[in-house]
Amino acid sequence: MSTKEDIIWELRSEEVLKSIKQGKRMDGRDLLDYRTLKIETNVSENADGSARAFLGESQSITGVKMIVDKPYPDNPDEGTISVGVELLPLASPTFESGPPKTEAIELSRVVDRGIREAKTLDFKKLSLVAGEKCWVVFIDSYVINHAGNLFDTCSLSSMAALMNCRVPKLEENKIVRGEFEGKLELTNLPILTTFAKIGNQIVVDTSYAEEKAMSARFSIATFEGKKFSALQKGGHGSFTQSEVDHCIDIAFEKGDELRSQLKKFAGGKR
Amino acid sequence: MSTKEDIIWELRSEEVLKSIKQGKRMDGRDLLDYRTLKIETNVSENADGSARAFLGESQSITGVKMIVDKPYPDNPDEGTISVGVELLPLASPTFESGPPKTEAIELSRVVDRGIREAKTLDFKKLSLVAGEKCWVVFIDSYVINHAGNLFDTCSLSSMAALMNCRVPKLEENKIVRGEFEGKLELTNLPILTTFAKIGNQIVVDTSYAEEKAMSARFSIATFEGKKFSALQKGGHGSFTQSEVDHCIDIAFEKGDELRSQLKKFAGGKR
Amino acid sequence: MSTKEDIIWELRSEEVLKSIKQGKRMDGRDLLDYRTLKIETNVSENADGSARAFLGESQSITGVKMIVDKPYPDNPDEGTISVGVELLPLASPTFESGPPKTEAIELSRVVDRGIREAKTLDFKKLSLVAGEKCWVVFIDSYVINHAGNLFDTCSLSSMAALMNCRVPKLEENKIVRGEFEGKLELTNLPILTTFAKIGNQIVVDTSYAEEKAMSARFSIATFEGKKFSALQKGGHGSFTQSEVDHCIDIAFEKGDELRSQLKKFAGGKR
Amino acid sequence: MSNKNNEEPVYVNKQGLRLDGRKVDETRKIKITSGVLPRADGSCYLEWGQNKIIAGVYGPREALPAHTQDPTKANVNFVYRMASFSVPDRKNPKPGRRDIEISKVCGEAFEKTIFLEKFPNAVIDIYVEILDSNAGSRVAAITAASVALADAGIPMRDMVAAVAVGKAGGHILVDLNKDEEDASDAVDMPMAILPSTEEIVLLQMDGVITKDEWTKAIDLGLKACKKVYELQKNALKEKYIQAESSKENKVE
Amino acid sequence: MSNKNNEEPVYVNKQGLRLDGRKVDETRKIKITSGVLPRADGSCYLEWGQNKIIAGVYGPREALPAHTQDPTKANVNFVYRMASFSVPDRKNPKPGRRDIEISKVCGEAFEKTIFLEKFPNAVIDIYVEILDSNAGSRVAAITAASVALADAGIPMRDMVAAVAVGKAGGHILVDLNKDEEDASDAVDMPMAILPSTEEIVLLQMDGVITKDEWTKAIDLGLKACKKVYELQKNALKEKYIQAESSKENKVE
Amino acid sequence: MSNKNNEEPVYVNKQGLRLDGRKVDETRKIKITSGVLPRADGSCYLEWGQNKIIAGVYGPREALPAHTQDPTKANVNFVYRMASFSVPDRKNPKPGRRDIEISKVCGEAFEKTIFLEKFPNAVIDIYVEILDSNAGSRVAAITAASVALADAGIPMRDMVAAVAVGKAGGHILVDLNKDEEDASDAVDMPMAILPSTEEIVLLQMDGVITKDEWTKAIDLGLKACKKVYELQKNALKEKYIQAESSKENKVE
Repeated sequence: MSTKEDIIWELRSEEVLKSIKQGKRMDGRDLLDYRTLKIETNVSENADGSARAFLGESQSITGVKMIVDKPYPDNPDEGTISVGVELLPLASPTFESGPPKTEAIELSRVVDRGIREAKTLDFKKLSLVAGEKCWVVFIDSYVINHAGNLFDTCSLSSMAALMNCRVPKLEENKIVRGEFEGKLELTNLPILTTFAKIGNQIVVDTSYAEEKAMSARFSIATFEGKKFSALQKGGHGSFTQSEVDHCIDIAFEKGDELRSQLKKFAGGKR
Repeated sequence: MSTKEDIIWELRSEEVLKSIKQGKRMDGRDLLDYRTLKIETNVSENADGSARAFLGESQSITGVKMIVDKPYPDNPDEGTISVGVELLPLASPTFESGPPKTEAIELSRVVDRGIREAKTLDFKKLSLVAGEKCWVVFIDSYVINHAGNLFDTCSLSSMAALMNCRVPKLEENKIVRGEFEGKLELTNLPILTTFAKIGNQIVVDTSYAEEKAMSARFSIATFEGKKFSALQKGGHGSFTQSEVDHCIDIAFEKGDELRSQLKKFAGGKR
Repeated sequence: MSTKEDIIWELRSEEVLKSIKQGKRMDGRDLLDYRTLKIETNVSENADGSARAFLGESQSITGVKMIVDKPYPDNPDEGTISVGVELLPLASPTFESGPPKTEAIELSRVVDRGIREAKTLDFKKLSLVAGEKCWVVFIDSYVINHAGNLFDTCSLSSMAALMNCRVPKLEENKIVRGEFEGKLELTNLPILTTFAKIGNQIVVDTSYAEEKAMSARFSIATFEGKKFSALQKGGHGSFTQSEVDHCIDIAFEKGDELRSQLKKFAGGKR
Repeated sequence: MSNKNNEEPVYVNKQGLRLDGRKVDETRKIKITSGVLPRADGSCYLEWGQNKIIAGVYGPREALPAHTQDPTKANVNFVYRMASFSVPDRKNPKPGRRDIEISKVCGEAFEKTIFLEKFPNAVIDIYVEILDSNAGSRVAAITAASVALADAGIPMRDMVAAVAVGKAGGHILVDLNKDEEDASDAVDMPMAILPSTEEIVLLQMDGVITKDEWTKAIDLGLKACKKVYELQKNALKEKYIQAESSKENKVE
Repeated sequence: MSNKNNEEPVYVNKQGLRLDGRKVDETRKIKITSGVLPRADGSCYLEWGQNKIIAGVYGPREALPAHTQDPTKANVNFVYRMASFSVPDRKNPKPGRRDIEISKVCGEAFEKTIFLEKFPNAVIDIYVEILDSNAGSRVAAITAASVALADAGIPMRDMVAAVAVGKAGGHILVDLNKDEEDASDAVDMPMAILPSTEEIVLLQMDGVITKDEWTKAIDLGLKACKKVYELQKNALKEKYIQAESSKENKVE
Repeated sequence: MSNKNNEEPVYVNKQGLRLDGRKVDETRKIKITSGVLPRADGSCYLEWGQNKIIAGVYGPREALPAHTQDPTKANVNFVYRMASFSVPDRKNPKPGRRDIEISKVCGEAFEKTIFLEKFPNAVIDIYVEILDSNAGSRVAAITAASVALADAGIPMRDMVAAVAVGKAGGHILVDLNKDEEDASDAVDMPMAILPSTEEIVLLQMDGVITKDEWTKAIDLGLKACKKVYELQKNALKEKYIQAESSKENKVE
């Protein structure tokens, strides 16, 4: 759309490439450094859990709402989760109003898989009456400033919001507004770590300018016990087997770091 | 779209402005005069109530359908209403086919609020079996000729259609087609009166050309007992407090006039 | 869209016209000759019945899925059918992705009427528990190569898929995946025969180029006992009464021919 | 098309009269008024039995968006819609597949008669809204649209006149009403013709029929269309004559 | 607007205090922070009682698609949306009719104050997201949007300040909260003004009211809007003064 | 991914054979036929176990609407869709979020291998329809699309070959079928490579896995992809050799 913008970003992307070739990033970080993570919780009282994550200037807000619904017929004794990400038009001059585009759908599905497959929530425990009633946990994220690496930003705000979430009180399987029965139980804390290939280098936690220069993206959801629960390659470029090997090792390390920061920020009482 | 049209209307709107500055309207009316109101009822046998309203050359048709549905969980002992307005493409060269646009949505919501808030229908009396079955009264209007002031035109055809409405006969809470149990009971008869600010003047019941010249619009739903149930300002311009004060007084007066005309036209037996 | 394409087809359509005026078709067929019909069945194991029809180079694939649903309130003791046709974008450079366009809607509705009105399926026999449960038979066709006469191609693959269809086994009115209770019973075998008016001639089974040259189209669904169950005229041109008379006679003849071919191809065991 | 009652009614009695007293070749009462919408270029209000229909025509005007333009002729855009209250059960306002199909075949019925080649890159919009219905709304829509087109001064070779014929209780009938359409053997066959040449520009049918029955039906239909044509002409008479003379000057 | 309990609470007690301890003419606590979104041209985070709102402004930039451009002035595109978790029952993310109406009237509230004629063919996009809500979110949205516009350096004749007034339990109140909006006689009247001239640029109302009550309400509303205006100015103070001076150089 | 039976089956028996008799590194039977759709520029019909897939390619052709054109290269538009009857429960024909994500990542898998820079402002449309499915439909789709692209004569640096690897009952397996995907510890890892360089152009995974398991899986996957590549080449052999030589003349 905005062609002047396009030209500016193209110029910046050339600078990024030149700098990264020399092992340096425009903002002075090392290739495998994250920007500063900051988490705020309780950002919405109407949510059952909520958090705002900052990765440098990137910001997303996640709210969790638990509702009572009918279980799926093929899993009558389980509840479920629903993960959504919206790229608000106020977050970037390139985002538009309207139904979610491909970019937002991929983003939300990768965040979803990381959480779902790591069995962060025990779906059996979300059952209320088999075949009749269960909890559905809606985890909805809104990107409010796009300064790169939305995958990790949304993963972090989603996890923080889940850690912040209280279970609404029920009476005869109906929600009693404003009353709660304790915190939502989380089995694992999966965290996305997203890599970018820029030139021949691998970097983490890309800025907006770096994403203009990257050829491919790779996300790994890791959790406790050196396991991972989701992989996703994106972009027109490629990775070699040894590059992915390298990324997996880094992801375990970064995952542990981010997880301990998350616990510090979001683990407080509510 | 149609640029030739645009130019013509711009020229006319300049004439309108000049004339209104001198306290006169292009069609000879005084600033606070309505065009002739005409109401036809029983315009559709398949509707439970129906009416066609003419305000000068503006025309809308409203049909009422009562259906049996489940009440909202938070109001288990109440029925409800649904108000819609469609701007048919045959009514104006500027209306297009397709889902309702912003203009139609605002129009229908203002007509809705006037009726809903004045408690025209007692929602408790629309309950059939608490928590199980209730009446939902659909009040759907179709604008068929746009010659200005669609707010009041649709309000008038909607009220006339409600006054014309018979309650379908029920057997075991299912509708018996073609049989009725008497007229639908209406508690109040709210009427919209819509003002326009053209230059520094306030006029009522604008023509199409006048709406091209107006800077802002103001609608008031008044009903019996000198009360009002909805206000809505629209358009890029503004009103002062004293202008609104003035409008409210006029609205009571016009509301009484239009109400008595409505009763004459629509109040007959069916 | 593709203007180069358009010009090529216009030139071909002129050749077609010239040739047909002389009673000959570009591919050597007589005016009332069909291209070779070929049917393959069992093209999808997940379908309850499936078939692929070839009329010359035109190809469509139909799959039948039987599901258990609630009957319509006004026909509580009947099941029903649903017929859909999708024009896949891989079938022609002119087809686009997205929701069905007018062309596909007309096509599916004509195929539907032929089947529905000939009482191919006895809706009463599709009832399971009156007012509670019934079979809904979904007959979904996908055009995969558009070389003309999609009406007859889709009609043929739909009928072949129905002839190929087995009824899923039920336990307590729930489907047992992968088990069946015998073939779906068909009362009649309606077949569409579609005519085109090109110049002043009537032809059957048009090629893609011939459809560019035709002024109007006429489809007749015939079935056993010299009866017909659907007519549909399309296109900007017209037919005379005697032309339609002629078409009906031909349709009975062609219908019998195609029906016996269908039985040979699709009537085998499954 | 199924009959809820176990006993089928007698669709044509010994006196040759139908359930509502009509003869087999008789249409319901038709009332046509042209020029009812001041904003539209042409319009028509039509009552056909219980059917109540309003039609409005705009154009020829520039076809938009631009990629829809045809440099060789005008497009016809026919939009058939039913008001939510025009049917016994409330209709969802969103147009359904039936609305879309009817719009298509009705639009095609007008392509031959309008001098489309005179208006390259243009569109002629024909909007029809069904306010009340009881069988036969599409042929009523075509009949109304034809009058609205003439009212708009759109140059046409001929009018389009339409009627539905069909079958109920074994009898071939003109202009079936809802009760007749509910017969267990009901056939509905809407048709439209150019009255002066009897060219068939719309023909649909559903229900089961033999060739002999079809021949009887089409004969009755052609005759009925011509009666409809007379009513169309009457409705347009004064206005139309004036419009025609001015059109001749303009378009020839 | 109906009260579920059979006994209505005392909305204003003998000390003249409301359910949450406020006086009748007192707004809830309002906290405004401008410039919170680095990518946006202007932005604002606002808390108004429980309401939490983020506003971002882009523009003036080229209006796209091209057919939306107005050669005489910029368009205002106001988009009001609620996060799914911002309400007691989860909201469907798809914008509803309420969202669309609010977006329209809020956008119109800004047309008079922005120097739109300086930016032909442009659009000014104002995006507001409600993160948490408890009555009065649209006036909070306008208040935040106004600060975001100023933060973006968009030239304006005046700010837009907004508040809702209304009625509960027979009392005319400023800035009703949810409990007050649940009164059986509740009236909700959102309004927005240009503070320096008191011109009313947004006014809506639902509920039943008399002329006398209306006069009382509008008087309280005008006063409250001016207090909101002071808070807006404070939030912008340093930044705004700088922006204003640079703007004068640019746009005059 | 949950198993409905209480007892898990033995996914690999003592003879090293799987439920359907395959070895751990063995794919299901794959049958590839190119050039099956006369209208398409290139096409392929592929059976992979129960999966049945048809792929059609159009282009390079002008990208429309114009604003989607990239003056530096062609766009790849990959559309993955499932026929309503291709799954055990009937699928709603409307594309879902899964379809959209798969279309995105599959399209990206082709960007590196196609000489996109040779076709500015163009689009290459790759349409894939799943007619029958049983685990692994997206890698089958990529495999078919690659053959269809070659059949269309689109100049490519290499083919794209794809396979899914994963885990069931603690065993790392190539090309899981539905029964294996239902294991309680199931892992599904679709991957696609450029066979000559082993560059990974698609990689997804869901399920829980350790680093060691991953290494084992990717090794098996790379080998299996190369076997798929041989089948692709065989299918194209005669036709492809001809196409390649004519392409060299054309595009160099």
